[in-house]
Amino acid sequence: MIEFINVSKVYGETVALLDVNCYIDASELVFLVGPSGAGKSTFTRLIYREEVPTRGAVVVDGVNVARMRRREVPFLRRKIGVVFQDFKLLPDKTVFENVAFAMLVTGASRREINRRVPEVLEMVGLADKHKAYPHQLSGGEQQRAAVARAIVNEPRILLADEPTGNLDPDTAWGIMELLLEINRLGTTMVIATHAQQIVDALGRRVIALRDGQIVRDQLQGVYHAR
Amino acid sequence: MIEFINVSKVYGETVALLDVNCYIDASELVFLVGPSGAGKSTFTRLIYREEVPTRGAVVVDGVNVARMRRREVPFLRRKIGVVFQDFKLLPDKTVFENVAFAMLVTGASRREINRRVPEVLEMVGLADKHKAYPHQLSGGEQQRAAVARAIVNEPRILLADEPTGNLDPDTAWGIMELLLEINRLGTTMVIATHAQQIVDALGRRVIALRDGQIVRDQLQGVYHAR
Amino acid sequence: MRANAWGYVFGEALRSLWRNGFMSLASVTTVAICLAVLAIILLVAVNLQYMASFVESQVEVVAFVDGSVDRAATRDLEARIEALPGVREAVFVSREAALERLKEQFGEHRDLLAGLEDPEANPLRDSFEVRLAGAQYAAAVAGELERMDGIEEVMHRQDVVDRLLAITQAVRTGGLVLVALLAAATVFIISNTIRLTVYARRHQVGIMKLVGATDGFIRWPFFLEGLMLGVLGAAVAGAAAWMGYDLVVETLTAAIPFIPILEQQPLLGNLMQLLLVLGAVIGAMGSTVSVRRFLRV
Amino acid sequence: MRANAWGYVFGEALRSLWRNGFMSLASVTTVAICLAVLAIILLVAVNLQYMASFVESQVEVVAFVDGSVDRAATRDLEARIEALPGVREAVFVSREAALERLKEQFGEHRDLLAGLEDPEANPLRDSFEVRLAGAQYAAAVAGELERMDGIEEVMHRQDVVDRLLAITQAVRTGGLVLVALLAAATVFIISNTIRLTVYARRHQVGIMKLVGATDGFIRWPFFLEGLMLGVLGAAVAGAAAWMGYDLVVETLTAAIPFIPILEQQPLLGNLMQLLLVLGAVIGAMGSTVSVRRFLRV
Ligand SMILES: Nc1ncnc2c1ncn2[C@@H]1O[C@H](COP(=O)(O)OP(=O)(O)OP(=O)(O)O)[C@@H](O)[C@H]1O
Ligand SMILES: Nc1ncnc2c1ncn2[C@@H]1O[C@H](COP(=O)(O)OP(=O)(O)OP(=O)(O)O)[C@@H](O)[C@H]1O
Ligand SMILES: [Mg+2]
Ligand SMILES: [Mg+2]
Repeated sequence: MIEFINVSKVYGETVALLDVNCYIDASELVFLVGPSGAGKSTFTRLIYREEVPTRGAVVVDGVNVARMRRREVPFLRRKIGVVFQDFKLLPDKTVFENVAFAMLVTGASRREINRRVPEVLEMVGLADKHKAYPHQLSGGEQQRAAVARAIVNEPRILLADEPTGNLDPDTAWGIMELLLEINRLGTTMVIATHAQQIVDALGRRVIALRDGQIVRDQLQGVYHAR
Repeated sequence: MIEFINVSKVYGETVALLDVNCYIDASELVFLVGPSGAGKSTFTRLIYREEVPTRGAVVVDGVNVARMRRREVPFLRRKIGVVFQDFKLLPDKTVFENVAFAMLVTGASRREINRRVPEVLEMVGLADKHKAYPHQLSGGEQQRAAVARAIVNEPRILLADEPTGNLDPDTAWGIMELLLEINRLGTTMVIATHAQQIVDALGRRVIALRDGQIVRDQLQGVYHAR
Repeated sequence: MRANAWGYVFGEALRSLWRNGFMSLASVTTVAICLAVLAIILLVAVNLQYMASFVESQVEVVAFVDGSVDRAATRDLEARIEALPGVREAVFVSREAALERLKEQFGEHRDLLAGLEDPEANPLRDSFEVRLAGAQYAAAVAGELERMDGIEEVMHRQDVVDRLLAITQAVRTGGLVLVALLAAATVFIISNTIRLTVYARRHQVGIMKLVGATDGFIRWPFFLEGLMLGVLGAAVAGAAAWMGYDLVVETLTAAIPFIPILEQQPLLGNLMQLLLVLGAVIGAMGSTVSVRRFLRV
Repeated sequence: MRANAWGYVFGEALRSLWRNGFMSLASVTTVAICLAVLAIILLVAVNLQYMASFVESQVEVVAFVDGSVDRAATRDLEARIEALPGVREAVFVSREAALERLKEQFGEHRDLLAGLEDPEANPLRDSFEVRLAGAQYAAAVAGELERMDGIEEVMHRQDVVDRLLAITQAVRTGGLVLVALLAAATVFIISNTIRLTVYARRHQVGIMKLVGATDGFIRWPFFLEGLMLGVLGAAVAGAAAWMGYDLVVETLTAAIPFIPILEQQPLLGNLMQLLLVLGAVIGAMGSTVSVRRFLRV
């Protein structure tokens, strides 16, 4: 489903990723761990093509996204739900509109939107905040709105960059269980996270980055190498 | 040092804080915990007067900040270092300039700034990123820049809103130890956090909020009530 | 696009106008002011052209008729003169009428001319006052007249005509240059302002792209928003210019009854159309072009 | 403020101009264009006033001298006329000179006037052509002249003067109104644009306040930035207007040598000063006032 082939990404003088190779199968769930600045966000950004690799190929669903034509990028992105580390909510749209927007771009009808959006907001526990604007939300509420937007289209791939960083442990587990449920239904998932407890408790595949290189790729992994 | 007297804060229909009373002594360190949307950020915002309470008094250093005149607010804020939950770095200033700005407003000299800022960036592990703009930093790096700005003036009070949410456990502990060190030197500290492991390991005072009310105030507290 | 998409485009444009109230207001007022200034200068320029033409139309060439031509033949002469290209009309002034005029000019010294009443004694000649379609024809018409049988002499001061033409030409050109400059300034300022309002939302455009919006999906609401801003501003400017012109025409014709000034209609109707088209085009183009810069995400 | 603070203010303003390159460019060009248009209209208006005055200065009143006044006494009369308020000069035209002029007017019919050379036969009178300080004095001067001893008759067509005055007055007022409108538009558009650039940075202003900056600390760099934007734009506009005026004056005086047009200096020097002051004031005020809205954090 997702393959990195000799991928390097250099920003000016900073080497964010260095010669990364890995393959993530359809329906897999991968935790991406590593210290601050290791290159986790860069890894996800290459998949939905916010960035293009300096060298190498990123193949998503059989296509090298680095070589993709500009016009095709939106269609790639519609297959991928993304929870951005900094949320990236649209500031002058309400929570409902933010989530609905991800459906609108796919050409969904009003009726579908009005059915699906409240459902998803209910799942992340934001049903009563649908009319609020992002600046009227707490940090954790914004994060959950970002999660809702990422899952609303039932994407084939879900990239979550630190999706529980602003959540208390109980809420974090709630969101995690939601994501696990979606993964069970077949969505490929890459979750960059620092939530040691969650990673350790679930024992799923873990890819550990350090200074832009993969230092560990374990099938039933934990947060810290033993 | 900080006293909340019958404080309520209402946003439209949302009651963010309800009749909160508490006293935090000089040099104390308090963890503010509670689920997403409990009112932790609102609690801190009232102290540095980003918001004024709907009812009640917030007394900081002997002054009711709710009644403070507009001209005096900057001087209150210079006594208080704040790590904002969303960082609030200035987008068109470099890391160095962002940290330096907090010193500039106090009227510090160029020489003091050039001595102190690299020192603080070193403490948070950002020495090599001082020329980077915020959008060129990883999430954790932005968070550490925010911490650096909050501590650069050696403030009498430090409010940290989720200061380790975007940090891996090791880096998070590094930052936490830095804050503990600063607290040992006499700075009063309020840390809103979801880092259960840190709160549990340190056994310091914990104030737990839920739906805007204090549900627990424990001197040697842990994250979850037992 | 399907019906739903059009609904989205309209809804989105309107919501954006409303939620970015400050910026919308700033751009509408800028559009309105720019177009109003353009409209005023345009009205002034158009009227200057009109006045120039009016003044030029006052130029005439006087042709003295040969003494041998009898009165009956002058009818024929008149027809031939009026057939010349550039001639609007030819007015016959008999030698008797000419004498009357001279007397009037002499005023109380008219007794000097006593005794000339006798047709035989009248030393003046029949003449035609030839009115032109435009002052630029003066030289050509004068030449033609001189070659004409039955015309003895042509009175025509090319230096005076040239002077006049130089002035009216300067007025025409000046007006045109001014309007052109102002039109360019208007286009520039309006699109500059709209560019600033789009620039303020560049991050939002980036986010939209990141969640899978196509360029078109983002661009259409901006297009429509720019169009609405432009049309709104143009309507305000047009209304202001309309009322202003009414007022000025009233005041001016009261103060200077003889002033050649263009009627309100169809001038103002055309102006209104022009402004609306201009506002719509600059607004829509401005915002669409500006947003393109931020679509490369 | 201390030295360090001034250093900060300057550094900050310059950095901000540079780092917000797009917005700085947009506002400088807007300022430049607005002020250039204002400058052009101002130059046109000033020249129209000048032309109006020139035309008005051509109005004269003719006073015929009583036949009983001898030539020696006319000197005294001339002095008395020139002492009248509103009179610029009085030019004596003897009856002989008047006859010469009449003959010239008659052209080839001058033989009609033969025999009038004899001083006794000359029916014309000595006269003064009285030039005025302004056309508005015509009626008053004519009245004074009529009451004057030694003046037999005054020739003065108040209707013509009134017509002329109505036109020149309209030109003056029109120019003034246009300049006033344009000045208002300029102020509005420039401050609107600057407001937009400040608006785009409102969150940054909020952050600055949250880390303890006083209003003044934030406002001064904005003040200076606005000032620099305004002055830069004004300099560009001034230079453009300067070169444009040179060109126009050259072209016009070549095409219409007799045209009354103002010399480049001191006009352009004054204009440049005016533009710089305007740009500085609007720029500095605009950004300072705009930023105030976002300081309430
Ligand atoms: N646009 C950019 N320009 C320059 N350097 C960048 C840019 N984006 C990221 N970097 C650098 O690349 C490195 C990797 O960044 P990345 O965001 O991938 O880290 P991360 O693993 O997500 O860290 P965190 O856990 O702190 O979010 C960091 O050192 C960062 O400073
Ligand atoms: N400006 C605002 N307008 C309206 N409601 C607001 C505003 N700010 C906060 N709220 C609401 O007030 C409540 C408390 O918010 P607060 O940010 O204090 O929560 P928190 O405890 O910091 O949560 P988190 O852990 O998610 O950051 C939330 O329900 C939030 O939606
Ligand atoms: Mg990251
Ligand atoms: Mg919070």
